[in-house]
Amino acid sequence: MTIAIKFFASLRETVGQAENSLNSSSIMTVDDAWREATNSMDMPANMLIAVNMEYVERGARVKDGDEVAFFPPVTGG
Amino acid sequence: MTIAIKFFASLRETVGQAENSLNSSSIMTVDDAWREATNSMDMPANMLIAVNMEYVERGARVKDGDEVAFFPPVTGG
Amino acid sequence: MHIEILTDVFQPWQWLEQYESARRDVMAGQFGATSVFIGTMRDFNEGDDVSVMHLEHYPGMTEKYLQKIAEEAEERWDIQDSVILHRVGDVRPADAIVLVAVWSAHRADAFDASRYLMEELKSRAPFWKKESLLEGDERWVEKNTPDPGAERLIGTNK
Amino acid sequence: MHIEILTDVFQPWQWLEQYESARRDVMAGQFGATSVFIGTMRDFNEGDDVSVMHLEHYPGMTEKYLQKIAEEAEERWDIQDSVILHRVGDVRPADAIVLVAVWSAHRADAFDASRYLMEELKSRAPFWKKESLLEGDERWVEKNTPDPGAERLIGTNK
Repeated sequence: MTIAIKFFASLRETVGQAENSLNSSSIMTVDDAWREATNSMDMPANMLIAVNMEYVERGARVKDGDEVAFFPPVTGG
Repeated sequence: MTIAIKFFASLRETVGQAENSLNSSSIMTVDDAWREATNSMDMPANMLIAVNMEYVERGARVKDGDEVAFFPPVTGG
Repeated sequence: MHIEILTDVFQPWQWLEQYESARRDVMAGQFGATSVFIGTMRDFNEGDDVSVMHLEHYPGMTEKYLQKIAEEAEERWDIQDSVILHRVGDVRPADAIVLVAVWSAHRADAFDASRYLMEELKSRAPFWKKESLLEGDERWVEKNTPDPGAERLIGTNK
Repeated sequence: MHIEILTDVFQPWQWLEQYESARRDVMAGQFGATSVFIGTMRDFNEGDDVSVMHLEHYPGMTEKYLQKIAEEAEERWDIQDSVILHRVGDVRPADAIVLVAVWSAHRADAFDASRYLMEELKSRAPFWKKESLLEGDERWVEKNTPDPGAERLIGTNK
């Protein structure tokens, strides 16, 4: 299965990548996707996560074709 | 002593006068000025009163040279 | 602080653009938040079509109270500038009646102060409205209804 | 309802004038209250001079969340129209960053809904700011501070 991964803002710089595409049958949750994409870096405590552009918690399930995004607290406005 | 009296908006129409000048030594309070100016009409319950362009209650004292205004609830904005 | 009673139609957005342009040297880059409220004449009220509204005021006392209200807001909130414009005379549907604007470093101050200005203006500034209905009748607007959301902002400066 | 992400400098007052003109046929005489909030770039932040701010966003999710927030406001308040504009790209001091506008019959709805839009935008819409300081350093803005006055408006639609 294929999962598209995106990183934004300071997190993109910390992780050192803007996007990624994971092909792995062992990814069940957002947590798994994070570990696979970052080589098991520690998850920042205040990080926000979206699956298919909807906010989710880190334990959320992912499925084939999903887009999973990781980013720091938002600072628009 | 001389007291300038003003009436505004619907109250001006009810009382039938826009302004008046009272010359009487017996005017001590806003109440007295109202009676003198309106020939003792009933005071509308929700009427507002200003002496020298500051809101006051109906028992407020008036003195020579004061401007006393009577008007209905304000409806600006 | 700018307080003005206007006898003619004004365009709120044009007015604001000109005001900000004129103040660019002192204001630009200083404020982060601008909150603006505009009250506009509707062509209906209480189920009737209104063709003209006649706005009367108490010259002298109006300016005095608008000034007082704006000073209260400047004392209470962290404000860089504030504006109150209010029409008098004959106002027609879609014409602006009132404009309130507050410039501040932070959004909470701008929102609170502009709402405070509107609420106090509506309860204390001596303006009165008389509506001319399309059918020809005239009637005085009897009172302004308070804004429940402004309750926490008022009552301390009366 | 109009939601737009802008990549270039915009003039809030000109934008509003053009928008209202274009909608004159459907809107004129219908609304009594307009509440507008504008967030503008300051030339300082946390004690430092800022020369440029780089505004990044998550294309697709940004529009989706702005739309969601505007729909929530329309469900909750009696609103005739609403607008959210937000800049991305390089923003300079005195440039507008965000514009929120709400047209309503009554002032309470206009004030509440515009403040709600701003608060939700600041806590949920995926935008991020990076500041370039005058001395040459760059730094990410770490988080937005909530507006305590908006507390009673939020939390029910999360």
